Amino acid sequence: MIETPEPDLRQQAQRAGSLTMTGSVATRVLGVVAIAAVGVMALLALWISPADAVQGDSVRLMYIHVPSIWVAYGGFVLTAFASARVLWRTRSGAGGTYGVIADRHARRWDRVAGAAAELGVLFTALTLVTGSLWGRVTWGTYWQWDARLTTTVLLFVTYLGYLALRRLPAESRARARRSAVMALIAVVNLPIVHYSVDWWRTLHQEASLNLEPGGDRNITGEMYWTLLYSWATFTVVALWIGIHRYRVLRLEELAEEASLEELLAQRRDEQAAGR
Amino acid sequence: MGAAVAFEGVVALLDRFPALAGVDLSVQDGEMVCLRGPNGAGKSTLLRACAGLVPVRGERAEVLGFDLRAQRRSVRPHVGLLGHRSPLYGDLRVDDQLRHCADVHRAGAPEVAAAIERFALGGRLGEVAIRRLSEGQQRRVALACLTIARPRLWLLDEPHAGLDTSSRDALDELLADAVTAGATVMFATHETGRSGIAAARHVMLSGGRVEPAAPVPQTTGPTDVA
Amino acid sequence: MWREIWLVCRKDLIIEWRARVTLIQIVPTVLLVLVVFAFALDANPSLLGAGAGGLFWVAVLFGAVLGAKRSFDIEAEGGNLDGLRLGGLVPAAILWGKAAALALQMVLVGVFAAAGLLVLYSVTVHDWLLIVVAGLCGMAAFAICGTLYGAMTVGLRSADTLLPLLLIPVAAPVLLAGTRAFDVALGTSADQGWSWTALLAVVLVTYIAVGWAAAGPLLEDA
Amino acid sequence: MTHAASVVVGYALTAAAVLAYAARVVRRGRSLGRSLGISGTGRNGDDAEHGREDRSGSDASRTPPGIEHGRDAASAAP
Repeated sequence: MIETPEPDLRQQAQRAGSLTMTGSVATRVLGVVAIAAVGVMALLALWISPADAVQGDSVRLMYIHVPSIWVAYGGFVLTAFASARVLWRTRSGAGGTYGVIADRHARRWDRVAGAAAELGVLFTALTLVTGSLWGRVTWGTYWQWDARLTTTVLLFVTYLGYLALRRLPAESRARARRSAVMALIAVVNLPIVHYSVDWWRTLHQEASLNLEPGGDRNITGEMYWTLLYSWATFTVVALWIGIHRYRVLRLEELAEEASLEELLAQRRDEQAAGR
Repeated sequence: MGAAVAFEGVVALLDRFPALAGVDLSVQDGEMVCLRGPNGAGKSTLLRACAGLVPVRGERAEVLGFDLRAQRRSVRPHVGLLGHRSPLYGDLRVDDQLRHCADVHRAGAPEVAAAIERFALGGRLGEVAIRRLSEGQQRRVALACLTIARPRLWLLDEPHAGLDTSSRDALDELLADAVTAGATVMFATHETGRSGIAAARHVMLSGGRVEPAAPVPQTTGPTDVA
Repeated sequence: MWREIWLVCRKDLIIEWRARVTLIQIVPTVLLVLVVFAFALDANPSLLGAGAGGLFWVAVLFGAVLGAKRSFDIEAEGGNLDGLRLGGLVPAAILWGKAAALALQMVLVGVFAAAGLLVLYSVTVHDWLLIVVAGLCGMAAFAICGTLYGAMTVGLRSADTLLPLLLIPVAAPVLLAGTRAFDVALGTSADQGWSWTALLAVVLVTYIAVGWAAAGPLLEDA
Repeated sequence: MTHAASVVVGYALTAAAVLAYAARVVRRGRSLGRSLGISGTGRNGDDAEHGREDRSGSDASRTPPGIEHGRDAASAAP
């Protein structure tokens, strides 16, 4: 009896109906909330919150710089968690009678890892851009070997490598497991990089005003709330795109499954012809 | 004795392509089975699946008593697989390769000596780097490794391809010896009508599935209902 | 288990002894990188002297990438990874065997690179013990990371270009700590060299643990 | 590059990048949906069960209609 890995795909997709637009009631609502939140954030960050005494208006960059690195880290932690699930689900002992179901759950977590990593890379890139813009105004140069920015660059390159590994065509199970191992190694590497770079930079920190972008100085009042609010907005936006990206990955697999059905039909014709 | 291979409804997916789409096959210990069928019928995948190298699903998938769905790795030491490309290290010399194979399979010096003598790999040939050997010689080294490993289940993928008649007979004799020594042999070939292998049970494979038992084609012609 | 690790390691070392790829190709390449650095920095002795520790580690990192790729090219050649698996070898044995062999070859590369450093950049070693310990830790860490990523990209079509992209971000902390430790050992900076070496050791131990965990998923399947 | 300019550029770049990525994802989803021939109007207000689809994992054993049972196919054909 042939069990295609994803039972009764066309029917499932049909019933879902919405998959064509990868939208659904949930994502519609989330989308509206995201847009509203962004509107309010722009208002808050650009006008209502005060300019900083020292940095002037450039402090407003902090409201997008800090949340984007937080969301990026969130994405990578989610990727690591999903990868651990993938490895657990596809361990050789997991075959047995649950072969099909284990495989389906593993692929589901693999999609989560893929979507979360892509978002993580996007927001890491934004962190770098806003960080260097802030640096241009504060330090006078686009790039300064500041511990935080250096760690972010390494993070960015590491996960670019992860996305490159995911894109390589390979047997889906092996690809999922391979990407999962890489994601876990990358997450173990994060603290190592962070600590070594911090230690390297703090030893050599010149005496100059070392205002880190979104630095550790305790900020209070509207700034604090604006920052918190911006972080919430970024998370909602990231979630919204993430769900859509997850569903697109699912659609890509449905497309592959559809071609699988034709292959199955061909195989049966081969057999009939072969006799 | 037990069944060396017991497959029921086995499915193996190679990146979503159903290389094995519901295989039902049973091979007893000490039997010699010849897998036949057109290219792309899944012969190679079936052999690799029996060797525990491919994740499989289905109602029953047991080789040498090991359930392939759960303990795929534990069947591997008892199995010998010879694919199209013989698993040899081009930079190693012939004797290095044989010694490495013996150590991995915990074989002693006598087995190595016997294999060297049987496949005429002794003397100066021993010091030659495998990369510089001809295709036939490399095949002999791979078969020597297989003999040293003494697997209970021999899995060979088109071993006769490219061999001259004397080598073919030597190969058939080797397989026959293996069976008399109690091993089970399964080999794939797409050549039709190999007289020397009449003793083997023929299994037709096409479209990723095993044909219902097509008896060895007698002279009476196509009376059998496929 | 140790027997299997030694078998795989011995096999790799014999292949190296027969083909001598590391000795004849990778070592000269690393020395060439040291020479090319001098061109880039206009052979200015003070500059080269100051950067000697760092340039050493960049050159050796380049050697590690080549070594890791070579280590798994020999396996991908005849589908030999299946051969090892069919020998009943546990994935961890394959990984540690190859990592040990790569580590020994990296030490070889390191020794030659250090010799090149002393000659080409005319630096003097103030603390031999520190330079040896930091060097060994660094080489071992490079070997383990290299083997992990070599196993991850074995057989992939674009493994040549992907391996450096995957390996270098992970090797960056080793390069950073190694450079600082070497700067102290060569007397170019008054840092706490031994604490940097301690960081190197921590990274090494971390990657030994990662290796144990990742061996199964990486090398289990065909 | 005044403070205000850097802020404007920063916000503009961020917005542009996020929107571009979101657009690419949704466009890809729409083209895949069409190629899969999944009909389904844009409006799917009543499709509340979509959420359930993700959590349904129970129907793994049903055989897809298009593919008959392995053994029957072999014996049915002449």
